Amino acid sequence: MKVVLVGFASVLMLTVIAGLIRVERGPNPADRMLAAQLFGTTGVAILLLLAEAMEIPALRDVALVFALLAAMAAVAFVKRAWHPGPHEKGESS
Amino acid sequence: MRRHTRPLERAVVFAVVWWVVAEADPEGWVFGIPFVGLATVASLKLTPTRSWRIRPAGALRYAWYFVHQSVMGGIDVALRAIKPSMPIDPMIFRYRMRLVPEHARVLFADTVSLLPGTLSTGFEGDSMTLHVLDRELPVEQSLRDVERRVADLFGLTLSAEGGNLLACENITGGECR
Amino acid sequence: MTSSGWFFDILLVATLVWLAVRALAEVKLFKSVVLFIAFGLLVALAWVRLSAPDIALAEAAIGAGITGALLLDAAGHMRGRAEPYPASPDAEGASGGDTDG
Amino acid sequence: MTEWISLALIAVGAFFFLAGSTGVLRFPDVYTRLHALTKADNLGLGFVVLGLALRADSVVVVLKMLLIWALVIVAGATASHLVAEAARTSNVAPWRKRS
Repeated sequence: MKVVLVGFASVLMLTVIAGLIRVERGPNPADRMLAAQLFGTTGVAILLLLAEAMEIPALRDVALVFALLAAMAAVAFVKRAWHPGPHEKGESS
Repeated sequence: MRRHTRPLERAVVFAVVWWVVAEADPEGWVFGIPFVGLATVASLKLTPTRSWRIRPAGALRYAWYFVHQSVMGGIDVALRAIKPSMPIDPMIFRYRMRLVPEHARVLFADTVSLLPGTLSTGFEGDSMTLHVLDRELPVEQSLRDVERRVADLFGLTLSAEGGNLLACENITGGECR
Repeated sequence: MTSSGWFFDILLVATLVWLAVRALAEVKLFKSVVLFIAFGLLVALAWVRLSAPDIALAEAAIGAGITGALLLDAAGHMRGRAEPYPASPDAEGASGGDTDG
Repeated sequence: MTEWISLALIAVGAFFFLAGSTGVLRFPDVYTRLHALTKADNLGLGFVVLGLALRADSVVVVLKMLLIWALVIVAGATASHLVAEAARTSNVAPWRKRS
């Protein structure tokens, strides 16, 4: 049954890779950033599955760090990286 | 409104969190006790007073409502995403909030983002702007419901004004009707 | 356990190599930083698969988290100071919202 | 029996993650993508946590996974609010259906 859990982790890994396509395409910095957020949530799920499958409880601590990380990256992005200047507004559709 | 610090209450909360994080390992307290102390000091420095309290019965009602609504929200958006026709018809709205305290507004905005088809996109004075996935959704009714539940959770009374929803032409607000 | 996770491991390693190349080769600074954060998270997962949860924790917190936040900050400061690169042949064309280094 | 219910719950969770990623790829602008991301992925994680809770050894492990889930929900909702606000204040135009 542990094999099935790793199988589900692989499915989640595939959704993460799909999210990378959004990082590539953008077109807006916010689009890329939300894909990084996607890795946070999906990464937590992958880690919880692996903690059970690999029988390493400490992986749940790593999941805890992943959970905080997405929020930290989003705050750093909004507060630090995204100063909207007058010359860069709007999104090409 | 009564403001209180209650250091002991905070320390107990942090201790419980540590107990959970350490998975009840007794050896964990070697690190746990100093860090519960540090966390308490840090929280007293960062938010010296707090003027809100949570009503247990209201919290239970809120939690039930929240779980129910976020399940509906997840199913709704998942179906819209995978249907080949992708049935979305987005619209910007502005909602005049009846909740006044800031902590209640933050919880309100976070809850709204997990409800079916609504996403909070910021505050403007007493109003919240939101992005709605489908303009046919009963947005006003659900927003009023959430406000009532949040008020119930914190034991607040809703202000008589507001509670109305305006459809906006533009993302930055502008003309809303 | 190590034998049954081969599919997961292959996915992980392939994505890691691809991300490493993309993060280094990308011209747009901001995009490169996001790719770097994603890379850090996947490196943490790789440490997990090597049964090293403590290193995974450090990698996620320091490698992806703090370094990522610092790089985002740096990318924000870089914006507008340096002259933008000559327009690269880019499928996105005039997507005005992006932060070209 | 518990085993199968647990696997079914995790499968439902994986479905929501798939739907969330599909939304992030298919939806036309950053706001609609945020809808997909915050709602579908949080629910997916909820189902995965429920499924794993059924096979956990102790109550405290269940509590810890619920704590992580709660943290992800709060962090995710707040982050999506911040990103949406940043996009809105810099006039990233929302996608409109052509009528």
